[in-house]
Amino acid sequence: MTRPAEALPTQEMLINMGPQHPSTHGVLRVLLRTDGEVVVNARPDVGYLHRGLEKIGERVTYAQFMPFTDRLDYLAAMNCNCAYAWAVEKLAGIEVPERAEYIRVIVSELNRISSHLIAFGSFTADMGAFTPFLYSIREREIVNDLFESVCGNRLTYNYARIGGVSADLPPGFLEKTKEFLDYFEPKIDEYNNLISYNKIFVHRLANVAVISAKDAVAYGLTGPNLRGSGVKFDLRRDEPYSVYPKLEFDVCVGTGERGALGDCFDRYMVRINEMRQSIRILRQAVAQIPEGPVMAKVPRLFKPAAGEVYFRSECPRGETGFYIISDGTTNPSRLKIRTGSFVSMNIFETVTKGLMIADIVAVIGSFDIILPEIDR
Amino acid sequence: MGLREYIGDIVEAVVTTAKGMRITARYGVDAGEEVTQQYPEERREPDERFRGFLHNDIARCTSCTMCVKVCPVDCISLEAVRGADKKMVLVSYDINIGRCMYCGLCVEVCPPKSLGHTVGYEKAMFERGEMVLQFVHEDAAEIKARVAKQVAEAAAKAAEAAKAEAAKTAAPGTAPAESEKKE
Amino acid sequence: MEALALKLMNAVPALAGVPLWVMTLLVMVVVAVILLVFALTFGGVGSYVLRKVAGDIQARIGPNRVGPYGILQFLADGVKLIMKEDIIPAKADRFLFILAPYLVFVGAFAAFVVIPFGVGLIASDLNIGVYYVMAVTSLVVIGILMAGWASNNKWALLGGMRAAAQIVSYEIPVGMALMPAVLIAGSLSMQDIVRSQGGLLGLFGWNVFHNPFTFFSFFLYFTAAQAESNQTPFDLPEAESELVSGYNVEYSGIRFAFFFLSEFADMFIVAALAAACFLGGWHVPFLRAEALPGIWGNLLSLGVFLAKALGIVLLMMWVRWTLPRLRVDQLMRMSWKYMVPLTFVNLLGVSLWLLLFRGKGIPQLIASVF
Amino acid sequence: METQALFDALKAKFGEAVLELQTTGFRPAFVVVAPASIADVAVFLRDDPSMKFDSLMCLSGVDAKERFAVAYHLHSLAHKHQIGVKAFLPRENPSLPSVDAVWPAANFMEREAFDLYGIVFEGSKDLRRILLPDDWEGHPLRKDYKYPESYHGVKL
Repeated sequence: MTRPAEALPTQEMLINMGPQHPSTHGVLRVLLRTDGEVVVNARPDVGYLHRGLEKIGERVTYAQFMPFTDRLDYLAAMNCNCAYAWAVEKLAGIEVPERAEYIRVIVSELNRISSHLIAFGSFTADMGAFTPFLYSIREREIVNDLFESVCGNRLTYNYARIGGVSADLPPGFLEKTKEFLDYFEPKIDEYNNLISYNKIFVHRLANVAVISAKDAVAYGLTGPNLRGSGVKFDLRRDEPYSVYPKLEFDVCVGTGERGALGDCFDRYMVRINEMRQSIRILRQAVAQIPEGPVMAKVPRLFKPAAGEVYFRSECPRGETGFYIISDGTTNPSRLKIRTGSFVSMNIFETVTKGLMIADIVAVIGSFDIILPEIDR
Repeated sequence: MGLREYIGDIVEAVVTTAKGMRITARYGVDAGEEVTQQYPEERREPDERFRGFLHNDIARCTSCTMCVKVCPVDCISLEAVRGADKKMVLVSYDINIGRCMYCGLCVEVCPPKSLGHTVGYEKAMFERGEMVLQFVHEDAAEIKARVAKQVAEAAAKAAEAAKAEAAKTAAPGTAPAESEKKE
Repeated sequence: MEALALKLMNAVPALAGVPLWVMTLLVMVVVAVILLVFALTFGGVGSYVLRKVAGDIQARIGPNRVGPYGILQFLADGVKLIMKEDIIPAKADRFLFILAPYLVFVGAFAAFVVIPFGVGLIASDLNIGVYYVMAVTSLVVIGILMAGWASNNKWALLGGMRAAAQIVSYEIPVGMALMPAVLIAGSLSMQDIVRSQGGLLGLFGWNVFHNPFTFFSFFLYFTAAQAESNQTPFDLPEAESELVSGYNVEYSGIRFAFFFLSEFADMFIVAALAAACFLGGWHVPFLRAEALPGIWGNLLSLGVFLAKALGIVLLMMWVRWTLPRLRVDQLMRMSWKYMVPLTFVNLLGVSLWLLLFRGKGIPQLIASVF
Repeated sequence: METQALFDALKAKFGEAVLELQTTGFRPAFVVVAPASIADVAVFLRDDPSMKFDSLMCLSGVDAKERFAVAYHLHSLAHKHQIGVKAFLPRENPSLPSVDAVWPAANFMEREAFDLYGIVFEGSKDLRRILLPDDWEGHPLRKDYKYPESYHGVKL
């Protein structure tokens, strides 16, 4: 016996995912319109963490803004510090001592590893496997210890300065870094065996939220999200800055090894492989680092000449760009921050159509967004 | 889906699960892998560069207000009056550690290096108002009164000296020689 | 029960005057209380072990503050849950909301009746034992669905619906995977199934070694039963990273404790069934427990049975802390495309084996050669 | 492609709509265009084989004291060159055509500029406030923004 459809009316359901939800990585709110478990539409609503960093930037001096860049992407504060320092140095035309540049590259790459570790760990926790998360936290602690010995803090480093870095590396730091690299490198294989190639895990990620290379470029995705779609573009290689031209590394791209090119699994694997490349960069940088000063001569009353600069650097979550307009005073006239996560959220609504609720979690995890960077 | 693929799927699922379980079992059996630090009993030694609570050694502080100017979040408040010897005397020096973000910019700019980080990081309070570190323990009014008195005394002394000077200049002759002797 | 009551009345002269039905009722209540205490204790100790295992696997320590090695943690948790405010959402369906946790617990607890804890240690050796467990544990799904619906929360509703789909789907592979044991024993009674595995030193008679098909049967049962009792990787109804906490998201205090306990009771039922049907139940290896004098046989077999069951519980926890979670459509596909056909093929294999070798397993065949 | 050549090509194509080239002190250099023609310029920049600016790096609203500006930073993956495009707007009712049909990436950034500067992007597929609450008054990144005393009865 079949019933006419009218006898059993169905209705779409509106669900509020977040701002408090275990796997929205902070205070992201997603308005889900679902047909049972199938998502009809998922509209992200950001801004719960808006602190007006750009407005603050116009109020404080160039040097005073440095601690605020820690609060952009708190999992990769070193990268944000350095990106801001490079941007202001480009604006004011300051030459940075080579040792300082090497130090910046070393701490940036260490921070990239620790950030990718969190991306990996929280992603697997979202997928229901909690154990890898704690392993990744364990490894990250070592990086935090290293950073504490360098700059004194474990999360908000405030290490880079305009013209260099705040302090030289402490004695023994390079040896400890090497030790960490030797310890960490085999762990990546362990992660791969534990979870990356697990059948369930692969099935959860393969062919989910496929983004073609064309779409990825058009939507402005950057960093691992762009490379996951197979676009070989890395600012460290394509717009080299600092001492990256002297260092050898491969640009990891998605290969579509377990599904369509540009799916969640590819984005995930790019991060795993990038950790290996960071290890490679670190080994070279540690071997090459010269002696010398770590701070250029910068006047205490720092007033860059009037002008505009847009500088972007490769952060773990895509490019972090600073658009700084100087009017010749001590404060920037405009300080726009372009972040990878903010742009990634733009494509979210498009790629999540027709997925299941569980996939929404996978997509958020695979973009590796972080809310302070989105809301600024 | 062919039979080969079907069985391959099952085999892959079993093999990858077994691989993962081997790793978790190794950690489960190996007791030496534990990395937990049992916090209140076990404390890790903060590094010497650790940026904990700020501390101002007020004996060395020159009240130059560099730290106040450089602080991005305005958590340092400083009040000073000019003392009798033309140097600034601290009346109050408060750091609101509820606002402080431990960026360390103030420590870097401090000319006499009187401001520094301690390794302390534990501070829980019941009221937000309590989260203010006060470094001058004397009452502000008292200091002001004392300094004002000193200044007034000094001014009076100076005025007296000036008067004496004036008197000497009024009666020239012996006075200049006397002042030279003093020097 | 009646038999036990009669025995008691005969043994203790003081009880001779009590009517038989009163005595039977008394015995029933006592047995029920013992089982209840066991189930609650298992829930508590199980949660402690679960966390300790998690700690070991995750390079942590786990609970270690309450009591020596943190062993009293579950008491602290229990006290906390009892003391907590009991919240019923304003828009919830009050009656169903209150009823649901008890229904879930009853569903899980009722299955304890036919668990063969040892020689003669079974609350009621029903002649449809296996069938009874299958039927009674299905009650859980009604409770979970009720909880999900009555909470008036969309996450809870999704969790309830997932649970309904999942438990109903996995009922079939679970039943089919248990069938080989029933076929070999020729009975649905749990004690009969256990007794049929007693031969050959009490170790090689186990059904899991009977023939290759029963060996696979064990793993198929283990997988399907994990899904039926909502354990990771099949914990979709709870799925804390997707559905926040699923069907029990609105529950707090003692009502939540009931869900929590029934989860552990379910876990034990699954482990106990696996031990009884595949791992020789209470049979002690290299020893005949039935032949031991007096109460020793009972106690030894009880200990062995619990050890086997707890071993399987540990295995479940180990799996739980290793694997990620399936997606809901993959879960269904796994049931209908993989588990169901495989269990059917397996059942066919076992039947053919029994037909071909006249009910003898590989160890028996080897033994018969010598 | 050299900045000057790019500017000349744009000038040849759009004539009066392309106003000036800002080079000294500007990295990357900016082509200033009339706001009304921004969408056409964007399509040309994206599709012309010698330009191929397929990615919009950044779109920012700017408060240039007496007027507003919208700055577009473009990058070409194919040719690996960059250019900035800028359009100046009056302080009263600033509006210009949206480019989110050209680069979908523009949508969120346009919403941000709308939210914080009050610049209206005509023809945008979804122009709502993004970072601030929907009922927020004023546009905080304007230099003449007055900080509110309270929001929904909560003292700020």
